[in-house]
Formats: sequence, C-alpha cells, structure tokens
Amino acid sequence: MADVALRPPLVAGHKRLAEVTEDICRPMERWPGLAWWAAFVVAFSMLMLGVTAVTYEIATGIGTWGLNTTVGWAFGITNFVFWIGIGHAGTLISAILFLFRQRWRTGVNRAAEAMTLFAVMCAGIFPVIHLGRPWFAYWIFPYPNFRGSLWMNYRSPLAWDAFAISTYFIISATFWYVGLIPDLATVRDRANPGLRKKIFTILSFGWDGGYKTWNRYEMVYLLLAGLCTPLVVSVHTIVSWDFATAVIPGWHATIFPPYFVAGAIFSGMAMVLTLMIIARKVMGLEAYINKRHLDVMSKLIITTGSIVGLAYLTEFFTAQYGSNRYEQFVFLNRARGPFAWAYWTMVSCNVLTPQILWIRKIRNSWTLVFIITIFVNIGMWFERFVIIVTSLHRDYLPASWADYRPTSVEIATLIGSFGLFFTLFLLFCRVLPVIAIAEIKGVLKHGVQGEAH
Amino acid sequence: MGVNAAPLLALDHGAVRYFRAGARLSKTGGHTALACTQEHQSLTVPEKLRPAAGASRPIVRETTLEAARENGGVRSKEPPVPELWPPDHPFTTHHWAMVVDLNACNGCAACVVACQAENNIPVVGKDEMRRKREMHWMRIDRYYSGSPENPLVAHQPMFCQQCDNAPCETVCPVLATTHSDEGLNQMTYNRCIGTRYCANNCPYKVRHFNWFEYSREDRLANLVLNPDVTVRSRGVMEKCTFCVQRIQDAKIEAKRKGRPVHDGDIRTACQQTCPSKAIVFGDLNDKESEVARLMDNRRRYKVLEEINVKPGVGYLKIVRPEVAGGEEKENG
Amino acid sequence: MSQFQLLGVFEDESALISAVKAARQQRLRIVEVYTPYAVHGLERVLGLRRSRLSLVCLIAGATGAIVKLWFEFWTMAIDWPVNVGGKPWNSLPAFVPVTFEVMVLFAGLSSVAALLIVAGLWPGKQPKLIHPRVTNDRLALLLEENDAAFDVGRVRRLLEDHGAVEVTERLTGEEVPA
Amino acid sequence: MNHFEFKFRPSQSLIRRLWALSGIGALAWIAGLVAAPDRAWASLLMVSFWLLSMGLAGGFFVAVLYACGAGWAAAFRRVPEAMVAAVPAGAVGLLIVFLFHPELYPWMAGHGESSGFHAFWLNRPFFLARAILYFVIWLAFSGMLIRNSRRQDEDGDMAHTRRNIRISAVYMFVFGLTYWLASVDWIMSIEPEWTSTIFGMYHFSGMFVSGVAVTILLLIWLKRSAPLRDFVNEEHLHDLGKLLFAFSTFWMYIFFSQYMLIWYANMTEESVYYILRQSGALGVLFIINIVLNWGIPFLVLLPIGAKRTPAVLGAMAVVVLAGRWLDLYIMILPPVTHGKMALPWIELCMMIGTMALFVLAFLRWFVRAPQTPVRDPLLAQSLSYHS
Repeated sequence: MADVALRPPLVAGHKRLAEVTEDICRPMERWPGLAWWAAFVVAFSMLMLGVTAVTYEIATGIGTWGLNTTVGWAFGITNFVFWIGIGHAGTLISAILFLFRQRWRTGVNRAAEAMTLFAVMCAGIFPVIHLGRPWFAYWIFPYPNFRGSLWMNYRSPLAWDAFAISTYFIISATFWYVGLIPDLATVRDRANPGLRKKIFTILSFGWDGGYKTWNRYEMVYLLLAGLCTPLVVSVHTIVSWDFATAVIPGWHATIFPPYFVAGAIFSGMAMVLTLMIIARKVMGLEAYINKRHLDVMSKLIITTGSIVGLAYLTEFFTAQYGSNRYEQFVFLNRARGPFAWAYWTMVSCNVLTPQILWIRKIRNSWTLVFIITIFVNIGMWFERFVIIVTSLHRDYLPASWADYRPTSVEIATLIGSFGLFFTLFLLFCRVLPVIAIAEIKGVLKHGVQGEAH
Repeated sequence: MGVNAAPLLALDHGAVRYFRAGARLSKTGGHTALACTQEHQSLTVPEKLRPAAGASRPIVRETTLEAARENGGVRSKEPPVPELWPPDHPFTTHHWAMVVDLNACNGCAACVVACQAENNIPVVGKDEMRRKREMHWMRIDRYYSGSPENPLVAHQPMFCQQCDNAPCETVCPVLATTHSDEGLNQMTYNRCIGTRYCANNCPYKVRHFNWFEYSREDRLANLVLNPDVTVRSRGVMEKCTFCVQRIQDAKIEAKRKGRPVHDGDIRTACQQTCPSKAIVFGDLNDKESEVARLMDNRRRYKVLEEINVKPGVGYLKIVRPEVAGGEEKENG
Repeated sequence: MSQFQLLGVFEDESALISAVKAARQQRLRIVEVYTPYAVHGLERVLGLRRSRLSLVCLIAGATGAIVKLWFEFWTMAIDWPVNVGGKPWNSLPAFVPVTFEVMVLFAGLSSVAALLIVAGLWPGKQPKLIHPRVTNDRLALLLEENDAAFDVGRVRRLLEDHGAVEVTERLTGEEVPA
Repeated sequence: MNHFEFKFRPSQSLIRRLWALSGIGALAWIAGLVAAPDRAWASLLMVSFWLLSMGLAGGFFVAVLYACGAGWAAAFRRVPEAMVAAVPAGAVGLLIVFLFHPELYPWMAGHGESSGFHAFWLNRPFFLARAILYFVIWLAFSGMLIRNSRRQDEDGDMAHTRRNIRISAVYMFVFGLTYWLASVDWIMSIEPEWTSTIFGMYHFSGMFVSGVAVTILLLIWLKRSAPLRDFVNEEHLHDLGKLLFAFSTFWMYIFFSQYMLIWYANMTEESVYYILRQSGALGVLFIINIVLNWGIPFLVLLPIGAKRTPAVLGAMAVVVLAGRWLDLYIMILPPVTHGKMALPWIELCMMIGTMALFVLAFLRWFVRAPQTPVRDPLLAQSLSYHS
C-alpha cells in the first residue's frame, strides 16, 4: 500500500482503452477552433518575418548581421545552440527515461520528440545561414567530386557538428516515426474511407497489431533508445567542442561537454514544460499530463539547473585559482564588463530562479512553474550569448577588442525561428496523435492496482 | 575620414594651397560617430577588470640597453617546448618568417598602405569602419604605458603571424585554410564557405572577412588592382599572405636562373615600404639570412608564444633608458 | 490448403494472457495474437524468442565505426595529406566524434530497416486487419486447427471461458469485412 | 523483535586474515618511508583518497536511491550504507598526509610564488579547515541518512523515508560541490600550475563507477556467504551491471573530453600534464588505464547475459577497480617521481592493505544493523523486482 501512496497512477480517471483512443484522436479529427487559428496566424506571421529576414540576408550578405572582425559569431550561433539544447529534452524523455523505465514519460514523450525534431530543424538552419556563402554549405560533407582528392577536414569541430546534427536529426526522426507507426494505424482504422484513410494507410506501413511484430518492434525501440542516449550526449558534447577546442579563453574549458549537456537538458525540460502546460489546457489532456509530470520535471529542472550553476562556479573558480591572466580576465569581464547585464540575467534566470522549485507548493502550481520555465528559457538563451560573445569580444590583444550589437535582421531571424517552431508544432498537434496512444494504453493500469514493476 | 576635402583647397599662382585662413569652428549641435581604426585599438585592461595573475599582458615588451647587449646580443638556447603532438610536419625547403623591430617602428602606417595597395584590399567605407570591419591585413596596434600626463607609446604592427600550430587551420571544416610546407598559413579563397571559425579562433584577430561584395565592376578604379593578387568575393575570409605572390615570383625567377633563392630576393610590400627598416622577411632555413640572425637576437620575442601556436613572426623588444620594475617589462 | 481458424476477441490483457496460457497448455496452434499495444509479459507466455535484431544493430554499428574511422584516416593522412595547424597526420582523438556519429547512424537505420524487412512492413502496404478494433481497444487471439482432434466447440468454449467477448470462425487467409 | 534474526556475524578467521593483510599494507608503508619516502607519502594520499571515495560512493549511492525513489535497490541498501564506514578511515589517512608531509604539495612547501586568489585558496590553515569541513559535511549527511534508515527498522515509520528523501536531495548538491573542491584541493593542487575545469567531474565519475564495482563484489560475496542470499537476486545484479556499464562509459566520456580538449589545443600550460604521463613506461600504463576502466568492461558487459552472470559481473567489477587504482596512480605518482617508473611494490602492498581495511570497516558497520532494511516501504517492491 505504501507503494501506491508514493506513486500515484500515471493516468488519472480510470480511462478505458477506447476512451484513450477517443481522447487523443478526437482533437485531430475536428476542424480546429478559433484559438488554434489565432495561434497559427501569429506563428506563421513570425515565420514569414524570419523568411524575409533570411532572404534579405542571403541576398545582401552576412554583413547585415551586427558581426565584426573580432566578434565573428554571436546571435546566429547563440540561436543554434539554444535550439539544439531545446531539442535534447525530447530525446532525454523518450530515450533515456525509457531505459530507466520511468513510465511517466509516456504522457509526454510523443510531443517531446516532435519538439526535438522541430527544434533541430530550427537549429540546423542557423549554421547554414550564418555562412558567408550558404549555397556552398554542402562542401562540409565528404562527397566524391571531379576536383581530384578533395575531401573535408575531419579535424574540425564544425565538421563533427555537421555529422552530429544530421545524424541526430535522422535518428530522432526515425525513432519518432517508429513510435508513431502503431498510432498511425489506430488513426487509420478510425478514419472513414477517403483521402484521410488513404494517407494514413500509406503512413502506417500496413501495421496490423500482430504480436510477433510487436515483439520485434519492442526490441528495435529499445535499441533505438539505447542508441539515442549516447547520441544525445554526443551531440551537445560536439556542440560544446565547437567552442572548447578553440584557444580562446572562456571557450577553451574542459568542463564544457558535461556542462553543455546538463544545460541542454535543463533548457529543453523547461521548454517541454512550457509547451505541455499550454497543450494540456488547450487540448484538454489534463488526465494524461498531470501533477506527477509537473513534479518530476520540476525536480529535473532543479537538478540540471544546479549542475549548470555548479559549472558556472567551477569555471569562475578555476580561472581565479589558476594563473592564466587571460582566463581570469574573461570571467571578470563577464561579471563586470560591458555584457555584465547579460551575465547576471543568465545567473539569475538559470541558477537562482529554479531554486524556488524546492518548495513543494510552487512545484505544484501550473502557473508558477510555467513562469519559471519561461525564465529558464530566457536564461539559457543568454547563457549561450554570454559564452559566445563575451569570450570573443575581448580576447588576447586589447587592440582588437570590439563590441557587438545585434541588428534588426538578426532579431527578425530569431523571431522567425520561433515562428517556424510553433508553426510546425501547431501543425503537428492538428495532424498527428500528440500522445503515444499505444504506449499510454500499456501503462494504463500502472499504479491503479498497485502493480509493481 | 570619408569626407571630400577638395573644395577647401584653393589654387594660388598655379599651385595648390593646402592651408586657408579665416576658418571658424562652431558647434553644429549634431552628433556623428567617428569612423576611426586607431581609437579603438588603444585600449588597455580597465582597472576594475584587472586579474590577480597580472594586470598587464606580455604583448609589447621592453628592455634596457644593458640587458639587450648582454651575451653579445645573442639569446641563449631555450629547451624545446614539450609537445603532445609528434613532430611530423618538417619544413624541408623554406621556412618563411618575419621579424619586426618594435624599437624601429614609429607607427607611420606606411606598411598598412603598402599592403593595401599590393594585395587589392578593399576600401570598405565609413559605415563599415564604424562597425569595426576594416579589411587591412596589417594594422598598427598602439599601447600606452606610464603616467597619463607623460605616456610612453608603443607601436606594434600586427598581421597574420603565420603560426606553425595555427589554431585557425584546424577548425576550418572545408580545408580552406591550410599550412604550406614552407611554413605559410595560406587561404584558399574559392574553397572558403565563410564559417568564420578561423577568425574567432585567431588569438591575434588578424583575419578579415568580406561581409559584403566589396569589389565592384568599375573599369577605372579597377586599374589600380594588382594583377598578381586575387580579388576576393563576398563571404570569404582573407588575411596577410606574406605577399605569397612575391615569394612565388622570386622562386620562379631563381629557378629560371638555376640558383637558390637568396636572402633579400623577396621583399614583402610592408618591408619594402617601411622607412625605418623595422620589418625583415626571409627564410629561417637559411641560417645566414638576416631574419634567422634576428630570430636569435636577445631582444626577440613572439607575441602570445605562451599558448604554443608557434608564431612565425618575431618582435624585437623596445629598448628604453630605464624600465620600471627591473630588466623586463610587459605592457598591454 | 485452407485451415479452420478461430478468432477470440478480448477486452482486457489479463483475459488474453490467461487464454493464451490455456491454449498453450492444450497444445493448440496459436497463429498470432493481435493487440493494440505491446502487452508486457505476453512474449514469455507465448514463448517467443528474444529478437535477434540487436545483432543487426551491433554488426551494423561496428561496421559503420570501422569503415568511417578508416575513411577518416585515409582522407586525412593518405589520399590527400594536408597540414592543418600542425596536427599530426594520425589525429585519432579528432577522428573519434565523427566515427561515433556514423556508428550510431548505421546501427539505428539498419535496425529499423531490418525490422521493416522481417516484419514485412512498407509504406502503403494494405493492412490485413483481423478485427476492426484490434488497433483500438480489442485484443485478439487467432487459433488454427492443428490436427483432427481440433474440436471447434471446445476451443470456442475455452476462449469464452477466459473472457472472450466475441468468437468467430474463419478460414486461413479469409478477408475480414471492413 | 524479530529483526535480530537478520543479524550477521563474519567469522573470526576472516577478520584475522583481513587484519593481517592490512598489516602488510602498513608495513609496506613504513618500509617505503625508509626506502622511497616521497612515493610512500604519495601512496598514502592515494590509498586514503581511494578509501574515502569508496565510503562517499556508498553514501552518495544511498542518497541517489532515496532521491529517485528507486525501489529496486532497497533490499541491499545496507551494503552501500555500511560502505560509509570507510569515510573516517580515509579521512584519518588524508589528515596524516596533510599534517606530516606538506612537502607533497609544492605550494605548501613554499615552492613557487603565488598571489591573489591562488594564494588565498592554497594556504595551509585554510586548506586544513576546508578538509575538516568536508569530512564533517559528508559524515553528517550520510550519518543522518543511515540513522533514519536504521530507525525505520524499529518503528517502520514512513516519515523516515520522507525525511531521507529530503536530506538526499540536499546532500546530492552539497556533495557535488564539496567533492569537486576536495578533488581540486587534494589531487589537482599537487601540480598547482595546472588546471582543468572538468577535474571534479572526472573524479566523480571514477568514484561512482568504482563504488558500484565494490557494491557488486560485496553483494556477490554476501549472497554466496548467506546474509543476503534471500534478498539479492539476479535482477539486482543486472541493474548494478547496467550501472557499471553506464558509468564506466561515462568515465570514458569524461576522460576523453579532458584528454581530447587538451590534446587539441596543445597549449603548453595544459599539455604538460599529459606529456608527463605519456612519457616512457607511463605511456603504456596510460593505455592500460583506458582498457581497464572502459575497454574491457564495455565489451564484456555489452551482451545482456553478461550482466546477469555473477562470475562475469564480479570479474568486471575487479577490472574496474584495478582501473580506478591505476587511474589514481597515474594522477598522483608521476609529479612526485617526476615521471620515473619504479617497481610499484609500495603502492601495490598498500593497495591490498587498504582493500582489507575497507572490508574491515565495512563489516564493522554492516553487522550493527539488520542486513536488509526490514521495514522499508520499498522492500517488497525490491524483493519482487524484475526488469
């Protein structure tokens, strides 16, 4: 009995199998409501603003961004790392928690995986558009060519990045789609004959629920989860190496790999919560996304937030402890230099704000957690900004120090990436099951009868 | 800068008169941002950001005459720097290098202009200058020391240091910047896709990026271009090449004559123009060359050699009558 | 030769599991079980082997890693050796990240491809649903006559005793009306 | 009180043998003090740090189990709880080094100049005060966890579990901070000019993976020799095997991150660390270190069956432990011996002695309470656990 007291049921309200199907499929079979259309129009307008900005930038030159000789990366790469980080929580929830048999993940994993895909798309755009000559972006891959022996540089972290991001996208998409197949079949079998049925027939690969297939399917799902776990760690590690391999003080730090991974999970978890808190209200999924998710994910936010805070402290401490004057300067400059406002925004949003989640009352309030996740999203954006810009703008030679100020084109591009993300997410909510139907059915009884696993 | 001053000139007895009496200055009430490369290169570490490990940076170094003359002015042999990488990239033919005598440099910037003319470096205009996007491959860094009332000025010509362990090269994903077997850090413009990682990872910040298409189809203006040097397009990185066109030219000439390249055959544009002969270029593998001799000078140091990038450019310390704080001083 | 088949339809996984257990005890031939979700523990009851797809994953991953590591070394040190920043020709630490990514890519895609092949799934395949609600809220057990002693009535009763809400008779390969 | 039935007494002959082994370690140390004092002192630091780390690994493991509400491990939680007994033993060894052989730390012996924060942080009184503070914090937190856990045996009150969950959450963060600082203080400052920001994380990974390895070995032993026969099953070992596999790989990840970044930038002030450790015979040990800590455990534990076979799992635990020893050896000894390799008889004998001492300390605490938390609310779940 104690077990039950410690672990409330995963799905509230004693749902039956058919009810689960009904609850999850109904929203996508109705014509969208006014709220959806309003959100879609806003998101799509943001996307169009971004498309305009990027078109202008590519047509005119990357000089339309506020970069200069000293600060060669700023807004664009900040956005890239930010979005990649957002993406990581999806994989964490779907793969790592699957391996750890955290069954609460089933309520949110589908949406989180979709979020991963869309965030990786948003992220993937930035390394391409920030190039001086984006039309040659494919040169980063080793393709056979007629110029003789012309390969690319496997020693460059940017090359690692290209492989990491594309692998991450492909494998995440595969993982997501494999998880979708049984649910697509469910949608197919509910649909009346017509175009919808035809489309879902193509998409569902002829799934018929046969248990031999389920058995193999489970194995492949486990394998993919096992592969995604080191993959997600490797991706943000490689992103951190984009900086840590450099000789620039503030970038060259051995702690970057675990620090970036923790930060990615931290920001991603916050974004998942932001989205799920909205989605559950708007789409009426209160039974599937409940206080337990709120509680566990809040705890994950405190944990990862504290690891990130510890990493800030480590960097600062080690710089002052060591005897490298450039290193020491970079951290003093972060805290007291021209970008001190960004640094303290980062510290207060990422380290201080999440600490109030220690209080159970706050952790149990949808509104307060929502507000905190927004702060974390802002803070994590600033973290990347601080790392990239403050390290570059004042490095070794004081003579080459410079300032950086974003232009309207850069800001429009950032808004556009949010537009792309929300447009895709809104479309996803309309056309595909946002909750993994088959998985939720598998854990329906979990906790209800005190079943031990 | 960027304003046409010609209307102020007057013709006086057939000659141009460069002065004019009766000018009056008055406040216009408006503001304009100055486009000036010198100003923002004279920064020093602000008081409140001074780290404990050393307030100044060993970028410009000073010495006394006695210290410079010790041991006949020849530096003592240093033990080789321990390495994690195996030394599998020897420079068997030439190893181009340069030495700049900071004591001789008076900051006239003739080298900057010569470099600009030689290498078809675009003039980017006032607006780009304000954004700190000047394209000069060579710049004169200016540092002050001493009291603000009576400061000592140090000029330091700064350009690509042609590092043998170049941090810019390893990070380029498309092999657009690589190392030649003569020790040159070379850019392949048409392979560059413009990630700008090389510029970020350059500790000297001497790489310059074509933020826009700076070159124009202007048949008159293009007559000034040097036909031996590529005109770079938008979106690619560029930087000092040690006037590689002149190196190649001298090598071909020497080959044609069937003799080795002699010291002094190659003179870079900056070297050629320097009125005080502060810049010396040559082959380190030629032990008799002037550059090899200067590399052994007691005053020679390399900027940021502590991060082990192995710069190919040496600087000779400034000699001062007395140096506060002992024999050596680090400025920055 | 078409065989006689019996399809028991259940509402609940525990009913299905007990029916499967009983059917196996009575040595009835279980053609297939159809479920809307992966019922845990059913593979043990059915006596299914662990899938060997993990072997595909391992082999593909190892192949990907070895091939890629060799390729990186070949391009960087043999085919076109270029001095980048004085880094050694054999920059093994720098070759590891891409090797890892390619390993994961090979392993993941091969496992899924192998699943689709062995399970006979492909885009646009027309599903042969045994029961229209089997992807929604019904679990189905399909039994087939295996010898002359196969008594339809007895088997039907067995299924019903274990909670089948619906039992239908059919022949092998018979289409289900939509 | 029925829980007295669960009492377990190790045989006297075992205890005697363990004391004898510890004696060998002590003799080796004394002999070392005469033959090669620098090595003997460095070796004492190494074994004490290992002993302390094992104790801390036990306490941290307990905290993680509570904080995550992990029911599966409740049945054998007394094992990591009793491992904490090594903390005071290790602390004594460390204090002996700090008090009687400050020459191990160049900055304490007054070599080299330092200023600013470096001087503030690395001065002897503050250093000793910090060390005491860490010991007090660790013992206080793990002590509270253990006390609550044992009290629950008496009254079966759920409140103890709830209280421990709260304590664990706080302890995990406090531990992260203090263990990082302790590793910087005690190990990194042997070479005060060298810094690496990942150093704390590196030690954390090593500590945790070897803690899991020790837990596995103790479980296998206690399952064979009766006390945990009915409480530990294949499933528990399987999950510990997964942890061993995962954290061995995590160690590799952290190791690679540190090595690759230093190798890549090739800055002298950082690379001296690895140059010293890759020269001559040490270069071979450097490779063996990777093989032991990751290569062998990874390949062997990859198939699922291996994690469920006690013999294989135990062997891998031994390999990982040997790897941890080698890792500490490579970290601590080369700066003292200036990279010269000698037959490590002092280090090996002291290693055996410390292992024995660890088991003695463990048993001392283990026999004080029932070998399984008899009235823990998660015990039933743990006993019927299958993955």
